[in-house]
Amino acid sequence: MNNIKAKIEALLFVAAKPLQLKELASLITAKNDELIIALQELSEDCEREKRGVRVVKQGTSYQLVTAPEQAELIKDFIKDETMGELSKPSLEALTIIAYRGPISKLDLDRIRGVNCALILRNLLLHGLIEAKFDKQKDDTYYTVTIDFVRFLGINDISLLPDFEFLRQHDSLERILKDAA
Amino acid sequence: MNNIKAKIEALLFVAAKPLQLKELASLITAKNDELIIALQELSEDCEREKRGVRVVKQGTSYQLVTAPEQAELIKDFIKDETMGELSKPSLEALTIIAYRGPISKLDLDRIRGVNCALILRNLLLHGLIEAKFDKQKDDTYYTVTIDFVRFLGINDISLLPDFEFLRQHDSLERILKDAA
Amino acid sequence: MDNIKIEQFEGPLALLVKLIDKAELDITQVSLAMVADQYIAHLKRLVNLDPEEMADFLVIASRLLLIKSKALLPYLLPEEEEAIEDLEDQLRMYKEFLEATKKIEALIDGKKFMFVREFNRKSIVASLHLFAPPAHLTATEMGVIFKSVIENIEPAPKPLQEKVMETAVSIEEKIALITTAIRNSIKTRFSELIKTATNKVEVVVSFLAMLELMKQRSISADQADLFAEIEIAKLI
Repeated sequence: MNNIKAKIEALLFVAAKPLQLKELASLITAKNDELIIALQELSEDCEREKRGVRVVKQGTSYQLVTAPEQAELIKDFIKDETMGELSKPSLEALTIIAYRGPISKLDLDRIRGVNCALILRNLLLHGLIEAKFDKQKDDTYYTVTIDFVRFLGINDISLLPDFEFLRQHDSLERILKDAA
Repeated sequence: MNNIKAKIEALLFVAAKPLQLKELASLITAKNDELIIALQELSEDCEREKRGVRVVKQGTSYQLVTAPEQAELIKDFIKDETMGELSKPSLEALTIIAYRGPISKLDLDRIRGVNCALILRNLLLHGLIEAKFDKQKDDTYYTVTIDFVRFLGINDISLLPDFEFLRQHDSLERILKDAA
Repeated sequence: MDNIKIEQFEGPLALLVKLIDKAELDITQVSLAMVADQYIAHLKRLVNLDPEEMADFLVIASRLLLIKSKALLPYLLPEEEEAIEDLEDQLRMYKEFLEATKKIEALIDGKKFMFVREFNRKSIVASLHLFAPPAHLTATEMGVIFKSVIENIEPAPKPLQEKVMETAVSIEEKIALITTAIRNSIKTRFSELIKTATNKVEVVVSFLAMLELMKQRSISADQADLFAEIEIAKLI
């Protein structure tokens, strides 16, 4: 394992929480693109060698987690807050945020054709989405959290089925534009 | 990595504390000597590949720790994590725990309207709060530490301004009741 | 058609997709026109919805009615083509997200959760006694912070359908109103019917009621020009 990869592994291990790319960069004193390559390699090493741990990525944050194939084993051992039951509309909103995030409440409402205030509140409380205020656009944008990604057992939301297609959907662009 | 090694790695990773050989054996359902060989191999893999983590053995218990050559890096990380001012959300959470403690994570989440997992972790790391598992209620409860009470220059947490009044405030009771 | 249940908070598009799926149709103008009546029939049973949520359903209802009238009288509304295509597109896309939701649900049900490391302070700081209080925090300031936390607590938005709104209006009520109005005077005007309306929803519901009575052939309605007064007369 090269030096940067070992450093990343040590930091992600000890942090026990998601770390931002920029935190890693300042601690390791490496360039962002070097780090991104090393993170990608570390992630691929874990997959290829079928290790007990994996690297999950969401946006620019990274976390070390247990491998999805060990879910049964770990569940027996740990008392982790698992996902809990979500209503169908909540899952629907969560799906749209996963594929289209960062997305504003207004756009989410437009896609679902209904006001989603209560659902957003609930998803925030469960830690499945997070809100960020965009000063330039003067609006709050929602994305799914790394917690949501690790509940799916995938490394990155871009691995979701039809990710590119649903993300770039033409008619969506038009509907959101028309409505604006 | 063979299956037993991956299982050991996953368990040692999540545990964040030493695990006894017999605990591992009962979770993985493998024989002791199989396990000992796999643990030995895992340990050698980490050394040989110069990974960021190592397996430490102490008697019959095993723990995953960061590699000794990363000690400086880890120290920098902890310094980064604990230096500088607490964020506003962290201060709010700390205050809520001071007034309402012992309080569960769920109630704290409800009062703040967002998931507070990372904030709790941060406050724990700073030595400002501590967690106790309540067996009867089957949940973890948080209180501020004695160190923190002393730091405030008061003898007891109940000497915070308007403690009794604010602690039982109607809108707190209401939001906790509504959410339940 | 009565066995399609509207789940809590499920929106108008979900209802529309269900109606079209149930009829085993594709999403087209023709199928939208076909299910328009069923959609409106469902609306009537949503009388205790919050006006705001009702409005979400009515927006779609008005677009369906547009499609239906266009299907019946194509030469009347040549310029509305785009609005109609929009609903088709929106619904198709919504359906794609519904499909994606099923896949995500399957991933979650697969329970391949990836677990995080338990936070153990000792595993990080080992034996060193780390206490890092916020530099300038005082007991007084904590009082101020806690008060602001209490003030900032937002009451949870009530689940919408639990509210019983005084102003909630049903199509049935409006139909009764129109029937009474024309029984008394044989003729009336749409502007008369909405004179006492307190919000937009009530106007839209009145309009839907009028359309319903036209469909039942209880009344006729005439409008000389676009946006002109609508004259309503009793049919015998």
